[in-house]
Amino acid sequence: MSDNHDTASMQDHVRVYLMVFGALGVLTVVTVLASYLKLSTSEGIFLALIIASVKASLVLGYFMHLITERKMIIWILVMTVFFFFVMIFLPLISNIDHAGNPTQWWKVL
Amino acid sequence: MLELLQSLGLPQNLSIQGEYIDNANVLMHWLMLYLFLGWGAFFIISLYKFRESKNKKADYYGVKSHLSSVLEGAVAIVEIIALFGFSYPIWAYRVNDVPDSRDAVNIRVIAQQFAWNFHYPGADGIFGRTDINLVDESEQNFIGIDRSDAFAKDDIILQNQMHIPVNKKIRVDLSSKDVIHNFKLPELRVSQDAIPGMTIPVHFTAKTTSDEFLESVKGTPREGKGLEIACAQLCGITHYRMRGYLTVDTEEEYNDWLASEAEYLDFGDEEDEWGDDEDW
Amino acid sequence: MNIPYVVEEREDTGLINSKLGIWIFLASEVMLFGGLFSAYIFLRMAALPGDFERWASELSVPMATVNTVVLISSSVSMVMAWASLKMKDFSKYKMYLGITIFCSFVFLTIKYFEYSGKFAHDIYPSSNTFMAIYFTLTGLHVLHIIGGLVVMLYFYFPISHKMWDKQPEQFTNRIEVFGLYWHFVDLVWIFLFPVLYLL
Amino acid sequence: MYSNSNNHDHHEENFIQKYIFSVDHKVIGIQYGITSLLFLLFGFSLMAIMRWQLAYPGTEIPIVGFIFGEGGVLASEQYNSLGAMHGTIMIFLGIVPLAVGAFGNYLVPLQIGAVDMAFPKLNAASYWTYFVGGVIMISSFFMPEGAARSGWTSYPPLSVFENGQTIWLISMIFLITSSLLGSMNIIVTIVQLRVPGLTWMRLPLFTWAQFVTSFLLVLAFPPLEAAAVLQLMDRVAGTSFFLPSGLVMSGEIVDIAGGGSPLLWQHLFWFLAHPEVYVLILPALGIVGEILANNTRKPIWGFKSIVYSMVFLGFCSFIVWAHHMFLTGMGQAMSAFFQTTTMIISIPSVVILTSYFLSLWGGSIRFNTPMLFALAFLPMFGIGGLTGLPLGLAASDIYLHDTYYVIGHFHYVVAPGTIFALFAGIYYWFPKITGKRMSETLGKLHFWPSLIFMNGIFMPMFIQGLAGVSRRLADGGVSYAHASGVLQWNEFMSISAFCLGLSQIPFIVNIFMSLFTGEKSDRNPWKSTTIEWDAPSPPLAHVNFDSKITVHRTAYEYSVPGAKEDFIPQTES
Ligand code: HEA
Ligand code: HEA
Ligand code: CUA
Ligand SMILES: [Cu+2]
Repeated sequence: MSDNHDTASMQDHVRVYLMVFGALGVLTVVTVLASYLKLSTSEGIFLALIIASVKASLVLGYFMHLITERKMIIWILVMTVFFFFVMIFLPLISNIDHAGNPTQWWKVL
Repeated sequence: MLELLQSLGLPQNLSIQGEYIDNANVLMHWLMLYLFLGWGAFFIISLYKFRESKNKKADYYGVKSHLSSVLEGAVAIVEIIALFGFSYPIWAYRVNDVPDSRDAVNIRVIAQQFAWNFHYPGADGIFGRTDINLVDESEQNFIGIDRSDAFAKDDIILQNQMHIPVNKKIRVDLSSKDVIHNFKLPELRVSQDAIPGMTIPVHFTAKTTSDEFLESVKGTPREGKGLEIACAQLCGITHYRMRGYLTVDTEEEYNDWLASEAEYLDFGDEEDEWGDDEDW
Repeated sequence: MNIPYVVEEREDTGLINSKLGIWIFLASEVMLFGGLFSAYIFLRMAALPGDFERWASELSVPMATVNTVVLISSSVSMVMAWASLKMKDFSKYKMYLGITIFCSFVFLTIKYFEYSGKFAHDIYPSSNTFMAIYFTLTGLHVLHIIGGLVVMLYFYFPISHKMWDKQPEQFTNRIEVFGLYWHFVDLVWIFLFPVLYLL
Repeated sequence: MYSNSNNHDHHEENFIQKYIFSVDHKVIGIQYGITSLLFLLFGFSLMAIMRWQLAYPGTEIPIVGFIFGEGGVLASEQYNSLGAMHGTIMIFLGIVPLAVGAFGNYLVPLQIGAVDMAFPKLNAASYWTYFVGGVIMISSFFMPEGAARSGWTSYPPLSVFENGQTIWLISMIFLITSSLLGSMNIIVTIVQLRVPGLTWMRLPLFTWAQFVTSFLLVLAFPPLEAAAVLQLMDRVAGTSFFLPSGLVMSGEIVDIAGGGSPLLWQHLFWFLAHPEVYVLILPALGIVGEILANNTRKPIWGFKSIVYSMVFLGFCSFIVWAHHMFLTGMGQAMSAFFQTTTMIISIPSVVILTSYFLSLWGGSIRFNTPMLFALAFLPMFGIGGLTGLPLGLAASDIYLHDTYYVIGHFHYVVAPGTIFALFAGIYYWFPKITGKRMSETLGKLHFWPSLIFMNGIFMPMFIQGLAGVSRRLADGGVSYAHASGVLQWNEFMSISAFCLGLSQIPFIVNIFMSLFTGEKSDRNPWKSTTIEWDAPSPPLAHVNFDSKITVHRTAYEYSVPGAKEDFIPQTES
């Protein structure tokens, strides 16, 4: 990184890091608490993933400095995330959209 | 084109939907042939015309026309036709129009290393109970049929022998006991993976009997060799000779065959080979 | 030989080599864990309803919660270590790096108890698909922690400090790049925790 | 990771530092090259034994028969081993390391005017990881269980139960890691170390191809690594990721927890393996582009659309994978999706090939050995690519899936396709690498028989495939009635294969002879425009160039109207 970060601006950064730290701690507690709520499975999954994504964005954005990162890196990550979702969802969909039935061979349909 | 493909090795087609599959193949091979010949001619002419000894100085700009985009567009259009006109409908027919087991001759096929097991429901038209715990290879009970089950009494179970009637819808429910196999009837253009943990239906209608087929291959290297069920997925050591025999009968022959198999069953029942092993 | 853009940024891309390198590496890591997550979701959808939940309830949420906090703390101290170097404060750097190392030891210890607790109850990867994916995912994650730990120990002990004396900027860059890796490991855990323990 | 000490290149290096554990991209490139050519030869030998068996099933194998036990006859499990290992070795230990490891390593820094790769030590690590992976893979032949025998695709459940697979998986983990390290390095090098003036659209095609290829490797390989770990767990830890419940093997119920899915492996495997096939072809397309421009003495026609097509090809290659899985019971929507993407992806290939053909028009074509190989690549890849189309259509794939038609399809793209392009590259850059020229006579003696015999092997495969003959049959189809009409081709193909092997002798002789007695070459023997020809031949250790490089123009400025000579190097101001 370049030298234009002088000590003062670094201290600003540090303050942000500590705030993020606090937020992450709180969100962790929220995740655990949420899992005790009587939610249906899909709601539970949805909520947990939302919280996890928020936490992840905090880490990515602040600890990993992604919010001020160069375009090239952002593009690489966008592409990666796209393929990540392709890899997760296409197999799933193709498992649902399937001519066969997932049954054991000795079970007569 | 079909004749060309057949003269190259494509066996004659014996099933009704096989025609559609052949049509798709024919269309694609036309496309390939035109592209290949077109570009091939261009290629050879360019090489000849612009060889160094003839054309000392190259032309910086080269081709100026945009004919090539037209050609690329044409390829795209043929592909779209192939998709919408041929491939989607054929596939939809294949996976969505599976006949109900009452409208078709329903056969369960259970693959195993290295044999095909066929399970016919018998006269009652209902498959008897099978159970993994009853599998006993030494007793020849490969698919664990429970002969004490009322529906199982008349079930016909065979290994590597398959009979089907001509001109009737056949529905095969395909599964596997161990590894992935592929149920392939080359002449009927049928092929489907048999995957453990899954039962997959395949359906087809034969339009020629085995006898007619054998008649037509007289004088070719194929003479005297009937229809076979190949395994088209590597499944282990003797994958290469995992094969079953398929006979396409006329309706009458098929019923006779069913009856004779049923007779054999009665005999088996008296011997009481299966069925009483309730202590499992 | 002098490889350019090791310390100074390239003008048109605005990047140094190692920064770009680590991000590409992390992209590949996303796909690696993505493959495993894909397996998790795929198998979960195929499993009998309730099967995964039942087995997941065998896991210890308190231990994992503590571990989450521990890893997040280590992530903060990592970024603080780098910030200290930026502010040319080497002793603070050592302190923060020390904290990070300590945290990762704590994480591993807790993980050890988690694993051995499972084994004591005769729960192994072979017990069922949930446990299989649990052990594989967390195991791979633990391997990443151990790898990071090795690198951190190297940076903690004096052999690496020569570089700080000679090329402080490059040393700072290394810590930053390593930090990115470490945050990523934390990030993976942020997803592993709810996915395995809570859902 | 950094080599920043300025006095580095002054101190004397000993032999080991210079030639074995070197961090110089040129030495590593050559190491990759030699190793992968040896593996290629090894893969060929495995195939030669298989081809004997296919032509003369059940007869004694000449010369090497004694290895295979009593009678010297190949048992079917040995055939399966050879097949799986041939595929694996050719792809993962032969072509990819040659195309990316050797060519990429050696040429990318030179073509962008860099002193080395961005991370030289990582580069060395990549080679040595590959080397270890390769040794492990070969060692499996000597293990009590023998080599893997479930095909290079390693479909479970078979692969989980068959012998030899564990070593295969471990080796694959090494090879994947190696590729990851190497391709990260190439991306960073291309992005960061381009000399001033070398903008993206001025990059030569070869470098572009390497760039896209590296992204494919970085993003597609890790899922296979994950899958390999899962399969390894299935084998050694008794898990059942890929095993459903209720398996019965040889009459016994298999004692596992069950609940897994064999299709999961196929998805993860093909998620890698389809991009992988473009990894095999893109560098080849790049090499061919360079050589075509040089030997037609004119710019490549439609340079930009080629570049965009390559990028598009790379992108799309991630969303077509399930065209290998049509017959697993895919439903209507998914099969429609995957055949559509497959048809879409064929368009950029057509665009690239078309541009190459049109580039010939108006040229002043020289038929030297590199050019012959490059020219032969075009129709050969054309045949291979075109036969991909009926496979990509789910309807026609019902009949053609897993027949020799598929084998013919992909061998046309990789063998007379990629291998020819790589040969062309070797002939083309040999003077740069060694400072010696290769013999043209021997080169032509290599080219013509190779072309003829390649077609002799692979053309009949389409015939057998149309007849419905399955692949991976240890007896070549003798057991099956439907193969009886086309069996006679087996002998023809095998003899062609043996002759193909013999036709490589001029090549090997050529390499060694030229190395020792070849005519000295100057910097730019082909009068080429790209930057690597500005370096001395061979390029200087560690720094490559002896002058400062700046770039002023696009890559292929041949026969510029009004120019003195028929080429203007990129570096000329
Ligand atoms: C380098 C490797 C490579 C390349 C480039 C390709 C390219 C393509 N492949 Fe291939 N493929 C493989 C390697 C490759 N493949 C391998 C290894 C397998 C088997 C794996 C296994 O099962 O073991 C396979 C299998 C395979 C299948 C699965 C078959 C099956 O198992 O049933 C399919 C199906 O869609 C397919 C399709 C395609 C398509 C549509 C292309 C397209 O990208 C092709 C596009 C190209 C063109 C359309 C050519 C254009 C050219 C012209 C227009 C010019 C013609 C002019 C002259 C000839 C003069 N391939
Ligand atoms: C990149 C991939 C690649 C390459 C290049 C090749 C090259 C060849 N392959 Fe291979 N093959 C596969 C990948 C490849 N193959 C795969 C993936 C399979 C499927 C496996 C499976 O079913 O699982 C397969 C299967 C396969 C089969 C089918 C087996 C079966 O299904 O039962 C056959 C049969 O003929 C075959 C033949 C050949 C031949 C004749 C060549 C020839 O073209 C070989 C040409 C090579 C040479 C001529 C050697 C050149 C070497 C040198 C010149 C060295 C010089 C050395 C020095 C200077 C040191 N291959
Ligand atoms: Cu069963 Cu091959
Ligand atoms: Cu593919």
